[in-house]
Amino acid sequence: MLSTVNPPAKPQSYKTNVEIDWCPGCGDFGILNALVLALQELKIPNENVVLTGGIGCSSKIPHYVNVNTLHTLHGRSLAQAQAVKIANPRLEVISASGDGDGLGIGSAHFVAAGRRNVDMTYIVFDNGVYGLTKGQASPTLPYGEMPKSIETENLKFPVNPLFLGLASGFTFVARSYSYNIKHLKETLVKAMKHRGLALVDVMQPCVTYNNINTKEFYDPRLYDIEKEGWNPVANNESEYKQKIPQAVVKSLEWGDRIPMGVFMDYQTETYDQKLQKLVPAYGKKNYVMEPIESSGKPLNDVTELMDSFC
Amino acid sequence: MLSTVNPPAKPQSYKTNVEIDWCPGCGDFGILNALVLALQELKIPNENVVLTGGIGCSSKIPHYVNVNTLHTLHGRSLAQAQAVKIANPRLEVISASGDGDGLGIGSAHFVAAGRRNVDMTYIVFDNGVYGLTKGQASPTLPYGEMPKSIETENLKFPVNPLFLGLASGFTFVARSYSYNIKHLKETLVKAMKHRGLALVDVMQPCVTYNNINTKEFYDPRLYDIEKEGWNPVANNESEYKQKIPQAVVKSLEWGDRIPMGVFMDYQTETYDQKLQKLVPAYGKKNYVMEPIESSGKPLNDVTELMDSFC
Amino acid sequence: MIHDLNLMVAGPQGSGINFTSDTFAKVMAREGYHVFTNAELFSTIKGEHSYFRVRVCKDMIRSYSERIDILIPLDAKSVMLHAKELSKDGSIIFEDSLEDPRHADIPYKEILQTVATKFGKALSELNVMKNTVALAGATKMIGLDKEKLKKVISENFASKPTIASMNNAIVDEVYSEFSPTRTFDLEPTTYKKRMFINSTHAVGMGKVEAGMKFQSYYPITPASDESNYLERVMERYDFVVEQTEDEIAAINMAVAAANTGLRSATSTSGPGFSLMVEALSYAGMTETPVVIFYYQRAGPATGMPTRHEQGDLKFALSAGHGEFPRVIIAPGDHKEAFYDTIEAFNIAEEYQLPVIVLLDKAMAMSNYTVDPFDLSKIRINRGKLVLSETNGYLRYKFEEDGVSPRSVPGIKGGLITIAGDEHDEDGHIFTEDADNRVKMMDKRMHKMESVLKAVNADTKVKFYGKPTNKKVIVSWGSSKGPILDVLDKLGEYSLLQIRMMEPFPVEEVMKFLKGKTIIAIEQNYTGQLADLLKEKTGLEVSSRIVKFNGRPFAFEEMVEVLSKSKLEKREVLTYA
Amino acid sequence: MIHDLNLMVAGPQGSGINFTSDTFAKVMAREGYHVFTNAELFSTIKGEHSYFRVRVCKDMIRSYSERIDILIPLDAKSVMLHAKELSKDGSIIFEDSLEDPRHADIPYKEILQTVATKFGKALSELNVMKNTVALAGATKMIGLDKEKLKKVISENFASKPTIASMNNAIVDEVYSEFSPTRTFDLEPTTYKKRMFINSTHAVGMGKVEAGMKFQSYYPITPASDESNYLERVMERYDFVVEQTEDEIAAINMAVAAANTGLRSATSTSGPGFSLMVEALSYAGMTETPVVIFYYQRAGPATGMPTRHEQGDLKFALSAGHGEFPRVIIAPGDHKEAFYDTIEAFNIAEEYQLPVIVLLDKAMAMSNYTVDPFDLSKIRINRGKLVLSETNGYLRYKFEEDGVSPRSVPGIKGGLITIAGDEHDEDGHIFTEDADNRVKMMDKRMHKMESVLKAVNADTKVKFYGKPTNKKVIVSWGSSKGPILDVLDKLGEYSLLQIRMMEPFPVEEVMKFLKGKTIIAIEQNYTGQLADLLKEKTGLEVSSRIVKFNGRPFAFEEMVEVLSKSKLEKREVLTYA
Ligand SMILES: Cc1ncc(C[n+]2csc(CCOP(=O)(O)OP(=O)(O)O)c2C)c(N)n1
Ligand SMILES: Cc1ncc(C[n+]2csc(CCOP(=O)(O)OP(=O)(O)O)c2C)c(N)n1
Ligand code: SF4
Ligand code: SF4
Ligand SMILES: [Mg+2]
Ligand SMILES: [Mg+2]
Repeated sequence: MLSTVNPPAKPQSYKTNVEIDWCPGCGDFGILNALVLALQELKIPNENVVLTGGIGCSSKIPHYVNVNTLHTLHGRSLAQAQAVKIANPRLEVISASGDGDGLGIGSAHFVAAGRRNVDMTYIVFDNGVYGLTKGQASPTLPYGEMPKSIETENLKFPVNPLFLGLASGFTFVARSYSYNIKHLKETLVKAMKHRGLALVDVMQPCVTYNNINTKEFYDPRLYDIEKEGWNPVANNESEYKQKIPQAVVKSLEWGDRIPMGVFMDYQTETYDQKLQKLVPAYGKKNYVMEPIESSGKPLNDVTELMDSFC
Repeated sequence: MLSTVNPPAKPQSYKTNVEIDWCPGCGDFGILNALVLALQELKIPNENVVLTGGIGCSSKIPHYVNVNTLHTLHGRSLAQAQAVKIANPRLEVISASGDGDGLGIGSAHFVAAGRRNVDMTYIVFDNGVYGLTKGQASPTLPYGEMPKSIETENLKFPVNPLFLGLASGFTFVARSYSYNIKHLKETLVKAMKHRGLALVDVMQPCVTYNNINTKEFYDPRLYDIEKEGWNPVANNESEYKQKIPQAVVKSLEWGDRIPMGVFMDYQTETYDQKLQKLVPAYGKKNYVMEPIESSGKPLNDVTELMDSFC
Repeated sequence: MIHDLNLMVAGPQGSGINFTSDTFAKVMAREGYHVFTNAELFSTIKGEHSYFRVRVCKDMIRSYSERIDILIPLDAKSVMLHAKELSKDGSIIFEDSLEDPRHADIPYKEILQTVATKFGKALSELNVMKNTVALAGATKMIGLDKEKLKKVISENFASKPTIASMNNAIVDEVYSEFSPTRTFDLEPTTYKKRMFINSTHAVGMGKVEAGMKFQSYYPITPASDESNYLERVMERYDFVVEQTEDEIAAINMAVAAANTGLRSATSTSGPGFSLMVEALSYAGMTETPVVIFYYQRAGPATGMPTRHEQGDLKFALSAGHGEFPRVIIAPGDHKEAFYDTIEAFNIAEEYQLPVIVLLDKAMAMSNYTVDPFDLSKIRINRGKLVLSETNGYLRYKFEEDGVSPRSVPGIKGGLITIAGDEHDEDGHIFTEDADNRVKMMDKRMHKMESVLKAVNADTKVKFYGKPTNKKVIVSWGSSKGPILDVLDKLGEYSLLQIRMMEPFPVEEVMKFLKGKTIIAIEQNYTGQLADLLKEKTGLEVSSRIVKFNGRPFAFEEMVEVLSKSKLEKREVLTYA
Repeated sequence: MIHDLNLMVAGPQGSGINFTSDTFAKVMAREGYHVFTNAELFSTIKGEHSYFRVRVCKDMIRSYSERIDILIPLDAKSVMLHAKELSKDGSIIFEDSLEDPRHADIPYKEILQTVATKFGKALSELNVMKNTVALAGATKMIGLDKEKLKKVISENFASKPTIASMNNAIVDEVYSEFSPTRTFDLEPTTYKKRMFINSTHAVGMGKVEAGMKFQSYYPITPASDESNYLERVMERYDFVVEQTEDEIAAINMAVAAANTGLRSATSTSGPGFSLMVEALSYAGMTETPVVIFYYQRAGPATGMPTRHEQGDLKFALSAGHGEFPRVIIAPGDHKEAFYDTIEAFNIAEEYQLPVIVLLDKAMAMSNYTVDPFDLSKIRINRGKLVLSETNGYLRYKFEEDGVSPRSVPGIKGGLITIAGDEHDEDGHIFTEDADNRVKMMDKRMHKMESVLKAVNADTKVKFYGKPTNKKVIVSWGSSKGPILDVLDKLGEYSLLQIRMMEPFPVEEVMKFLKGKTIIAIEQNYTGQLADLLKEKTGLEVSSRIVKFNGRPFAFEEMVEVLSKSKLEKREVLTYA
């Protein structure tokens, strides 16, 4: 999260006036509302927030939030978001993806993101289908299921976003639910406050295509692991290594009881801190505002470099 | 693995006469030798074996093994290998990748492969560097290290291939070592015998660029988990779920002691079995040998389909 | 008596526009009419305003008309947006009363109440059946026997007999309660069996007929309709359709399945094709017979995913790094799409190279009537495929005609080595020898000449209209339909449809275009075919008529522009 | 007295060929000579046969020569392969005795033994220093002051003083023990300070000078040398070089960093560029100023990764689905590569579009001497960048010149909405309105005309030779060097170097080519520039001289072909 906002500015509303074109009742609305509430709570000036999306129903969310937004390509939300944060570590960066966007076509970036630990938040809208292309199976659809939009039963085993997030090195891993706005908002606030790469996997019913993973399915099943005594915080590397398998155990639960909450919260070196090892001025100077020319003349001078080749 | 070879044919040698262009002492030689020994032990006729590679030093191995080979594109070894097996489930399919090839650019296929569980073996040549492009950091290079070929220290946390393999759903997960040909050969034999998707992560010193993860580094550290009592076999789903976190614990070990051996061996439905649910004749007919025409005339007749639109 | 009838169904997406227009179209097709439809929808799932047009005529029609005779708006917004487009003798069918004198006053509520009561349902449960009221109103105005409508409805709801009965009861009620003040007296026709399909069906059937055994795809509009159709029939015809993790996997899997010996394909649209070009180059290098079905849509980037464009011709022509042979065929209608699909697999296997079949959204999402395909003349040619024991085998053996025998895994003595690096005859990559390089480049590139020689003239170009006409239009793909519709009206123009884009049929093209005044008509910004024509033949077009607002050509705008006494160098059409 | 001297070092990869030839080149450059090198290596790490050529002359040279004066083979295989190429007055420096009368008999073993003893080492420890024996042998034959060689050696081993001393002791020994029977009396020159660099250094320095702050890359030959060079200097000049997981991430990151307000770039070669084209289309749609450095190598697919080709021109021209503006600049030498790099960032930011700088392997891996760049005339233009508080901001506002003010995240009142779907002025995507589409397409495409108008003539084309010459060669990229070398010899030809490929400078090209006999010279199979020329201008070349065996043009083959009395329509050059 953004370390300090100085002077604290009063944010404008975090909602745009753009007409929302999700299906009535779609779980995406809950995520939008929770995100807006989370931003309101954190009071980060709108111009310092960047929200990226890939392509999909979910990935349209940037248009509805009154911050800087990048509506990118299918699968590339996370890749672009990390670059935004690297380019300007003063920004609060949030990336949104559908489960197809983030865990299918974008999963190479998912795995690689864990290696960097850029300080940002990644929200996966987990609905089991490819909503925008009319409901094909997404990577999280359980094996053997056949929502009404699909021609044939799903032959693939599902990706478990939490397990994969832990394996990839996300330092904050959580699950929440789009119809539990309070829990979701709180989870998003925690994710944004976390220093490092945070994953929030949100159970998000697609009311149009997925008639299996519905509100009726989730409501009786979801329970809060933190309320049942799980403490996700790892204070150092050895606690982290010790907690990972326990978090994995929890992430594997699925059936009559589905856990939600924060599974892992570990603070270690973030990418901006790491970059300072190579480029000492990184993060101290604001590269975006730093002039590169003066009356059109370059401020850099490569004479030294040229001499090194003579 | 190939269910039955009938009649069992006597294979020709599994080595080609092609001159090998790896650097002298490279760990890749051990993997080549172990693979040839494993094929010899299993006696699968050469023409029924397919070996794919991506791009990299390691990915040149197809040229040295006397079977059908596909030398594909960077990162696509696993994607193509799965298609070969789907197209002809009678073949024994093995895929080779470098750590960059398989866990960097190819990691979206890695994650997706776990969802299918195609019956094949995937060998990752794990040397911590991009050998063929002169030694840049690969996804498995430990954090903070700086092998001699690299300009700056490695700022990324490493991918753990075993942990990621478990999280992605590989049903057989193992680690071996290129200088322990006996263990490696046995591991490859087990992987090929396993029905389902098998991952073999091979510690493979790159003698030219990686002066950290060397033979001297590995020799005193590697120990066999199976010799220390680990039983990787999961006989059913509940055993599998129960063993996964334990396997994760083992996969996290790194330091003075580095575990090798089979971490997980779980048999569940393979992709060919699953495909039969949708296409009953799949796997019963040999699509490759099945004629599609007779004297040039198509054997399929779409009249029924045309009628459905009238 | 009217020659053609145009019906529009408009409303929020997900409100049943599709069902209504399709049912109407199907009923009219069953009558023996030619039916042409056009769908304009938003790239969203529900709620956004969309509209479908259905045009019906006893003669063949290949474009939509701006004229609307019957408008079925499903919400008030649609009344507002489209009533102005309704012809003055037209009729609006809408549930609420309207000031408009063209309003066909059907007693929606009473009809639905009657049926609800009859079936013991609440009125609200019949809300979803309002479209049937409108549908029956329309067929009644046309004077159609109600039983014909009821038959199609019964088929639509074959698995839900009660729903079928309720809808059919509605039809009965409308026919008895509604006496239209306006009627539409369509020129009669005689019955002929025709399919009502779009190109995704035509391609799908072509693939089945061609013996395709493996299709990989990643969902994308409008290409995935084809794969989803194939999924519905794969059980019956024994093949595999694999939904992959992304388009890179899709094409790599298709390539590998092809090299394993199956006829293989993948289908995609612009963004997906962009991700496939590395492997396209690989297919060229490895001489892999793979077929790529490329459904163009409005770009660049995500563009307008559900809108039409022919903007990717040049991209398809040179996609992929390095130089390698490829064949590009662009069918102009559903019928061609079927036959070209089969031809594409034949060419791919005979010459061992990637073939791209270039389609577009207008073809993918425009259903119209097509005569059943003639299956008797179809031939399958698998080229030099080796499926039995062999020896001394070399995958890339130099042969007179540049095409090496092709073995696959599983063939005794026929081990293959496929390599994307430059290789020798055996597929090994360690030569980097300069002479071998030259020979291998020649081997591969030479195939373009062979294809050009072997392919029959009709697959390359088609000429329509009087050969003596001074003015010849050149065009391609789905633009052909609207142009042909206009040619029938304006005799002074001929049309040369270019069907094979690569290798470019210079000879055939010159034959028809030399000495003519050439007009290019395309649905893109720059006039890509005109550029290609100039590059390949030096011929310069006198005018580029282009459209790039995401909508296909309308009949009227085409008439209008071609009736101009002088065409500008660039004419931009903008009907929407 | 000889005009130019050609030295070749040949041997297994990893045996120090690089070190030997580079040291020699550097010493000669320090003398004030022009030095040109060419590296032919295998796509492997160690062991495969490779060779480097060094050509030295008091006049400027831009191509390698087939003639070899001094051959330094590092193994017996190299003797076998290359001795036949050695000129009859040449000299071979080899450790073992040879039958060849041209063998320069240097007492390797004795020299090494003396030095070993002196430093208290085993003889075997000095094995790696055999190359220094050869090197000193060569400089002695040229009559070079040994201190000059020793100085460069000392610099090379600055961090290992003992190694430096041992090598220098070897130099002393060679100079005292070896009395060459053949010597090479090179025309003298006067000292001038010059850099000895390749294009990856030139581009790297250009990026630093241009104020680039973010470069993302994925390793690939030969592009990654540039990124690795930048990694070496990023600490000093404050910017970020990010090695990504693949090329898709590389370009997406560069695009995002550009939209965050930094000058951003990525560098790659064919396979990587293929993976970037979806995001290239996105950059066009979103009006993102991103610069892509595209180092061509021999394709298709993995091709011959360490070999040269100019095979990707057409691909770069139309890569990416849909139509969008892009600028493509192709520098022809290292000097142009430096200035063009800066120009590319300026154009990208002024017009808010992707710019491709098209380079090739010959430029990336051929080191030669270049005058220091003149930094005084360099200008930076960031276009309409908004970095202070604003209001009523619209990212895609329609403006007279088609270029909207560009805000970035962090600017009060300047919130941006970037979208790859078609969008309105505010970047929102829900319009899909037909008129908005037309306006937005016009807005974006119009930039091509603006660029064409604004860019100065020298960036578009350069003309060399007598304007009155009837025969004009058209060429591009690194082919320029060998052609210029020959122009100096054959006065009847001029050269038009085309530098801006897109938008194509029709006017400037016509000015120089109209009415001329045009010969295209390119390093690809089909003659891609010739095609482009025809498409854009209608001009037909009379001959296409092409080479596609992976090796750059040799001076002699260029002289040979251009001296022909009649050129065929297609001439294939094959020197290796
Ligand atoms: C490269 C590419 N391939 C395919 C598509 C088509 N496409 C658009 S959205 C989408 C999937 C969306 O699914 P998901 O990410 O789960 O988001 P949801 O719509 O379910 O929120 C696909 C495949 C595309 N836009 N780009
Ligand atoms: C699309 C693409 N990008 C980059 C490359 C260049 N490249 C060749 S091999 C390689 C990395 C090899 O590393 P790894 O997979 O670890 O194999 P190793 O050489 O270490 O065995 C790269 C990046 C390529 N061939 N294709
Ligand atoms: S299709 Fe599903 S995910 Fe998309 S907007 Fe509708 S309900 Fe939401
Ligand atoms: S560079 Fe490394 S991985 Fe490649 S062949 Fe040499 S030792 Fe092996
Ligand atoms: Mg989804
Ligand atoms: Mg590696």
